[in-house]
Amino acid sequence: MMLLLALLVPLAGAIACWALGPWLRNLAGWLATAAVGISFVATLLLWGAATQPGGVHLALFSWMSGFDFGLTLDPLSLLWALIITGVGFLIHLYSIGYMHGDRAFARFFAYMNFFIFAMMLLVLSDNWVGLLVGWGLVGLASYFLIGFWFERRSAVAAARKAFILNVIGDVGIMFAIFLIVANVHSIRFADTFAASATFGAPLLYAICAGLFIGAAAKSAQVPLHTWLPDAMEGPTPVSALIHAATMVTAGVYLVARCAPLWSHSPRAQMLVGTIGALTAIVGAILGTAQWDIKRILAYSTMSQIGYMIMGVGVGAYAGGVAHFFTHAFFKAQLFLASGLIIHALHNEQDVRKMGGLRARTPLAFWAILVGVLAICGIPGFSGFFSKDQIIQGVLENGHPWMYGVGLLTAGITAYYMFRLFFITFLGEYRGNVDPAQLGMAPEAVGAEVAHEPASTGSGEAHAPAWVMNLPVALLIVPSVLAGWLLFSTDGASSPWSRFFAAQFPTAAQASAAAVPEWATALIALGVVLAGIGVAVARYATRSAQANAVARLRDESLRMPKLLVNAFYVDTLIDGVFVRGARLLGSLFGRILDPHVIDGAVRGVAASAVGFGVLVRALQSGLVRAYALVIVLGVGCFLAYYVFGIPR
Amino acid sequence: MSANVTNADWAAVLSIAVLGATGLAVLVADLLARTFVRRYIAIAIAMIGIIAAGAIVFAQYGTHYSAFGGAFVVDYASVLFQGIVLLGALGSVILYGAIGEERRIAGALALMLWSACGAMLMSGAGNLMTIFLGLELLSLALYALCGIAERAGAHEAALKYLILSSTATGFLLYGMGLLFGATGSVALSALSNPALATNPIFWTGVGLFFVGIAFKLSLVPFHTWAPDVYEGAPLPVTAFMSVATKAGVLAVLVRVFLWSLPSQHVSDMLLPMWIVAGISMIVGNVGMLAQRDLKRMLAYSGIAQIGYILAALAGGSAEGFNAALYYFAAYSFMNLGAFAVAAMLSGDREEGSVIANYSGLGYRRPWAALAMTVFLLAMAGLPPTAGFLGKVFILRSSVETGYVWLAALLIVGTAISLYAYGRIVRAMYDRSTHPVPAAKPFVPLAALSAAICAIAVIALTFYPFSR
Amino acid sequence: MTPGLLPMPLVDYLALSAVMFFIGVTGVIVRRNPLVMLMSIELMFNAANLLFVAYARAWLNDAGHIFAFLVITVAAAEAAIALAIVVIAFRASKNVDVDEASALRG
Amino acid sequence: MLVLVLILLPLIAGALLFLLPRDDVAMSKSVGAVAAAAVLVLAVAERGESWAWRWFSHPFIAEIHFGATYLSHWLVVLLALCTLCAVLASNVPRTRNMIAALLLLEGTMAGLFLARDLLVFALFWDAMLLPVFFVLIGWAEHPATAWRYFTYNFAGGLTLLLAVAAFGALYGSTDVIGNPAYHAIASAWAPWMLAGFAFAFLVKTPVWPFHTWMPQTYEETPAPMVAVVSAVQSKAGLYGFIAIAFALFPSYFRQEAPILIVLAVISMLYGALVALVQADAKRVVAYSSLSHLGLIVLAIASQNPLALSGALVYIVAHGLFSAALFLVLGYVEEREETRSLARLGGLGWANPRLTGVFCITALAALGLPGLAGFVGELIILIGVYQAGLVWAAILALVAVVLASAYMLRLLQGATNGAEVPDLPVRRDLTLLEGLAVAPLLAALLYFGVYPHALLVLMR
Repeated sequence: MMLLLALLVPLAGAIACWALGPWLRNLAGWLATAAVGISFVATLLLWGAATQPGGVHLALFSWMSGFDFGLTLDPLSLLWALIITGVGFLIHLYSIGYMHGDRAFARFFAYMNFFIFAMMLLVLSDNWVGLLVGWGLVGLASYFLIGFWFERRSAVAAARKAFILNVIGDVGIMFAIFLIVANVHSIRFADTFAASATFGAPLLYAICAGLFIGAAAKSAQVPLHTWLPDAMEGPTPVSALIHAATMVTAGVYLVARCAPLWSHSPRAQMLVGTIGALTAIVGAILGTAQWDIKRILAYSTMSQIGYMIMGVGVGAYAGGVAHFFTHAFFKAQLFLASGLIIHALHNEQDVRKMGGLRARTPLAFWAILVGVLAICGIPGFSGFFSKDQIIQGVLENGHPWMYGVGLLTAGITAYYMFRLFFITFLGEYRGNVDPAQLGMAPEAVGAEVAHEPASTGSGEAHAPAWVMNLPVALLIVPSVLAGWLLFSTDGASSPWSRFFAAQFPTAAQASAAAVPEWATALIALGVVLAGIGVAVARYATRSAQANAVARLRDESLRMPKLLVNAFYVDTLIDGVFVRGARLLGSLFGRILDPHVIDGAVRGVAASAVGFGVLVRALQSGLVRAYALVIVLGVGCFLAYYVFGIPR
Repeated sequence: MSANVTNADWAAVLSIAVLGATGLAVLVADLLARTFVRRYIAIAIAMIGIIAAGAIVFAQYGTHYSAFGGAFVVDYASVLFQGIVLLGALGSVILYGAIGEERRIAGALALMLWSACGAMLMSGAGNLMTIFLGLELLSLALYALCGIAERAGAHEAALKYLILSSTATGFLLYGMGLLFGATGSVALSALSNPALATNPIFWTGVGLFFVGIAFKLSLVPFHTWAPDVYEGAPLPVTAFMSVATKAGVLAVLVRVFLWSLPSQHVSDMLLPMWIVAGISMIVGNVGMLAQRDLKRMLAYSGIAQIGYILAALAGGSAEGFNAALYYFAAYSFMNLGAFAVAAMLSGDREEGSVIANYSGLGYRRPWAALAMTVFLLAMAGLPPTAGFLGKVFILRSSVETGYVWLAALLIVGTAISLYAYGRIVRAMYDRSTHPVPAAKPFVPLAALSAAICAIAVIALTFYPFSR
Repeated sequence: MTPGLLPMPLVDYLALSAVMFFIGVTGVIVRRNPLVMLMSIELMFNAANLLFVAYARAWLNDAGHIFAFLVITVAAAEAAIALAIVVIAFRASKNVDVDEASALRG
Repeated sequence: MLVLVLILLPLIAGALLFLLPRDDVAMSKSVGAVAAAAVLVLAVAERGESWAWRWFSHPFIAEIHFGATYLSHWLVVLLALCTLCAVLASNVPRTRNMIAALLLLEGTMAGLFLARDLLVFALFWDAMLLPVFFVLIGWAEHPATAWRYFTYNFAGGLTLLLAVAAFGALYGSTDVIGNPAYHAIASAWAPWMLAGFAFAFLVKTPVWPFHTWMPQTYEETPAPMVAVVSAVQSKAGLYGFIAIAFALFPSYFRQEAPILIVLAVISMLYGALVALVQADAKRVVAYSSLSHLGLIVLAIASQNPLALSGALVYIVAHGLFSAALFLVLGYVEEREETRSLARLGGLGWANPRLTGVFCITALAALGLPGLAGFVGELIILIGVYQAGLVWAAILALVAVVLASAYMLRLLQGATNGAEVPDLPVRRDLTLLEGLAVAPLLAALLYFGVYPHALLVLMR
């Protein structure tokens, strides 16, 4: 019951906000927030039951034999549910301030609540179809919220892109479901995992591949990542909740959930680990080339999820999940804090036009500082523990090159995060500098103007209300401390690993690594410090700050095209698939249909009439001609009757 | 043949006598009648006579005997064919209520009745002489019917019909001569002598005889007269030709070729007929495609339909004969109905036979259009009309008796014909406003006939042959 | 059959009638004057008559004779109607030519 | 007897409607609605009793025989529901005639679905073309469209008729639809008969390459009528495939199934691709249904029980959402006086309620999880995959992706973007209009969560 409550209350909130929006006005925000809060409490109350072996299970209904639906709550889904509702609660609260005065205030919260419902459905389902439904609905919610300011062309396009790429993911999962149902005749996880031992390697690999297409699309893994940066068209709280903390980590959840499948298929592990590593490094590299504060964070999200995927992919489940856990806090916090800045600067998102904001937005300053330290993995902050666990776990599961990639990425991450930090807060304010001097492309300027959302915050929210500050402040705590859950003097028995002992038995039997954990930590720290050093040298030195404008200008002008265009992945997809499809479509619609198919039909009719005319022509109207025809006919008859007699 | 003639003999031809007498009565009544009612008096008398004859005919249903020493036969076939002849006569006579010049009605009616006598004579003919007599009676009256009409083109039609028909009769007569020579008797019963199966004179005779029959049935290649004559002749006459004539001739065809020939080699002997039938289906239907005159189109349609009927007879099976009879009955109703609708729309210049005048009819005269649609559907062989059922009968019998190629040709022909009939239906339900001459608002008799035919065409599908 | 009853062999009668018949047919095809065409048709009829009569003798069967008389009678009637039609058909056009009568076609 | 009422009631009501005053919209609408509602109640209440009367017994036995099978029961319910909604939503010039035509269509199609005799089936097959035809004559921009619609479908009707005739002549009776006593006909002609039936069904459904009549027809038919046509009339072909082609010629159907599968897959992709580039909103939906129906044909051709039960779900789902979609497009067209995606836009702010409805409908059409369309797709494709048609299943998934592309293009094109200044902003969805689509959307949601009732085939 509690479980249903946790699931359905947000849905009820969503429906209420959607239907009664015009009457609720600002109450909608509080209503929605309360709904999420209730859901959070309900989940929390289930903690005890969920951590029992077997967890909580609730059978709902059945379509037909093999299609039984139910909900389940075990440590894994419990963790996700708590993050979704908990962080979701804070972000709802924040949004009340951020979206204050928006023309579609109620609709926004309807969507947000709907998202919470969908995400809960995703993580609570005990079967593939339920998961897929949740999978699709979160995609829908993200579509709505990315395209929330739908009078903006760019937002509409971004929303569509996100949705379609996610549908590709859904389709991948559908394919996996075909395989599973065909072989297991049941859609429940339990039955599938029970039967998975009997699967042949190819089947298992195919299933994992299908599932991973879904995971990759949802979690913005290369090459399906292009929607995530564009998704920043949505309001900042959306980016924080959906595109940083929760939805995009659904892929991680899926892989972790399917640990029994992956751990039996080394090829699948290889695939996922590789993609994850690739995403991590690519995201990090692209992160160095961005100017829009939200896009920087977006790419960092992408790269961090790459870490997680890599971890869970190769079998370091505890580590990957842990990184999701910590990342949810500090990334949400980073987004919310940047939201404070954007808000304070009237929706200015380009870091080149910021600078010296420490005094103007102290809370944002501290929040972002903590977040940056956390994401870089400075010892003591949460990121440090989780990231180390992944890197170490990758090595323990025997993938040294991923280990290297992980370390490298850590360094780059450190560089661009501190770049963000320095450019934003050091030096003096550049908001009133001519964009051209900062090397901003004119159309970019145009974009900024068009960027003015419908009427967000309606100007007056310079000093954010407590509803906006409180969540940011609250989030600082876990982003510092969350990591300590993973800390333990002796490897296995950290509270974290005890929490997941039942979930991931495989995590225990990891081979002894070539490099001891403390060494890994030291190496990582070294790399990170190097990255920070570069950042300091480029942006934080006296001279750098002195002529920041010039520096930024030639940096942005000298930015490699390859990076600016994000390795041309978008261009490729657009050129090949989108244009190709439209070309085929117009070929069929404009030529094949009207001219070939209908042409044939018309031809038949015309020929019929032609014969008719021919017969008319033969009917000359001359008696003697007729007589002649008759006589000829008689001739033929006689020929037959006279010569055709049987003898 | 025995010379002494009994009452039974007279009873056999009583219906014909009644019909002939009615013809005279019409003429006499016409002399006495007042001007403005003479048309209706004449029609009334004619119809009464026809109905009386019909009653007499159907009183003979089920009886089977031959009169005048085999010159005339009364049996199942003769009764049914005579019935159809009378039906045709009735359906054509009634059309004079709408068409034709007052003062010529009586003469025309008398001629038509006598022509019908000829057809009835043929239906029961038991020897070559009776056949010839009936055929000539039928034809001469028809020449005159075409000739006396004042309609433009009627005279040309009369002339063409006269010359070509007489030529064909010449062939037929010569064929009769050869048959007589081969058998030494004019009786049809004599034809079945097995010794004749390989007799060249006999074979030639059969061939020439069939030429005459094929001409009257307007089968390709002896069809050339039909379109012109149908177009030229007055509407009622065309209707009569398309039903009554064919009924009589068909009766002869059945008697001579299916029931009298020696069983040996008979399929070889009849093969040309079936080939001709197959060609007629195609040519007739193709010929319809580009026509502008309804009667002309119906002429081609008739060519094809007779082809269908022969296809049914091809097997020579009893079921095939039933199929042919059923389809022919249906055919009579749909043709008479179509001509009736044409009469409904016709003024003095027979506007009803110009296809262009049918465009938009569905919105001007919905009922007439509906009736016409039913008849066209029936001709095209679509349900729920008897045309469909008849075609199914034919298909079945010809497939069962192994004439699959005829069935195939029938289907192809039907497919072609759909286009032609569809054209008229389409025209009737097109919204294009076409300049239409002021047709008579209401022609009670023609409308009545059309309604009856429409109902009959559908009613015929219920419980056919459920005996 | 008993040829003795015929002054000359049956085949000759057949040949003669065949010739007459084909002359008639040719006449119908080649001549354009309706009257001549009708005469040709009469020729065809009479060819048939000859056939009937000859065979009647050959078979000693009177039916042939009767048939011949019947044909003659009918032919007479036909000729009457035919002439009437030819007259009305060409009352309009002075020259008498069937090829003129081709308004109905197609 | 009840089945007879199901057929006659709408026919009579439709005929009587012509007696009402020509321009009393409210009256004709309420009368029509009452009649349609009554039919709906009867259709739901109907419990598979049948009614038969001997038509003729030579050359074969034909019974005028009506009765609902499991499939036809659902189709009639769908038909009644869609007709009711269409009647409520119809807001066109000469409303009375439109409603009459709708009722006549309902009657003829009820007859089609309830017919147990092939000949009766064939008759209703042609009869159901007439109301649509006359509506096209009366309302379409070009009368040619009417003839195009009629000619193409009637051609199918003719081959159907020929096949029926042949069947009757060879089997001896046409009273065979859903007849347990039927023993599979074995004859050299059977493949030809099957071809005759199949051609008719392929044209009506339609399936590539017999679809060219459809886009124009759907584009020019007024919203209420096209809603019923696309929702239910297109199912006549599918019903035929299941109840006739598959049921009467099992072995030959199995032989020819591969052809059908190929055509179905082509239709799915072809329709989706063409829908991607259409400029006219209604044409987008038209081509989309070519794609969706292809999926159902694929399911039928795969002959997998799971796929077949999924097909039933999807038949109902497609009926619901295509009807809703066309009704909504009708509303949009009324307000904006255009259908071109180039000119439409900005409804989101102008008519929020309408936008919401439009949104749900479009999402149902693109197979959003949680709505009926998704259930159908999923079960069908699982079945298709189980039947061993892996490649077909994968191509179908491509079509699913394309579906989301063109549906979003349609939805966003109409609703998103800034309010178009030169389009008149009209009142939002009225209560009646809302009521007209609400049942459809509710059903979509219900069956999307709990399609239990439709999946009985499997149990």
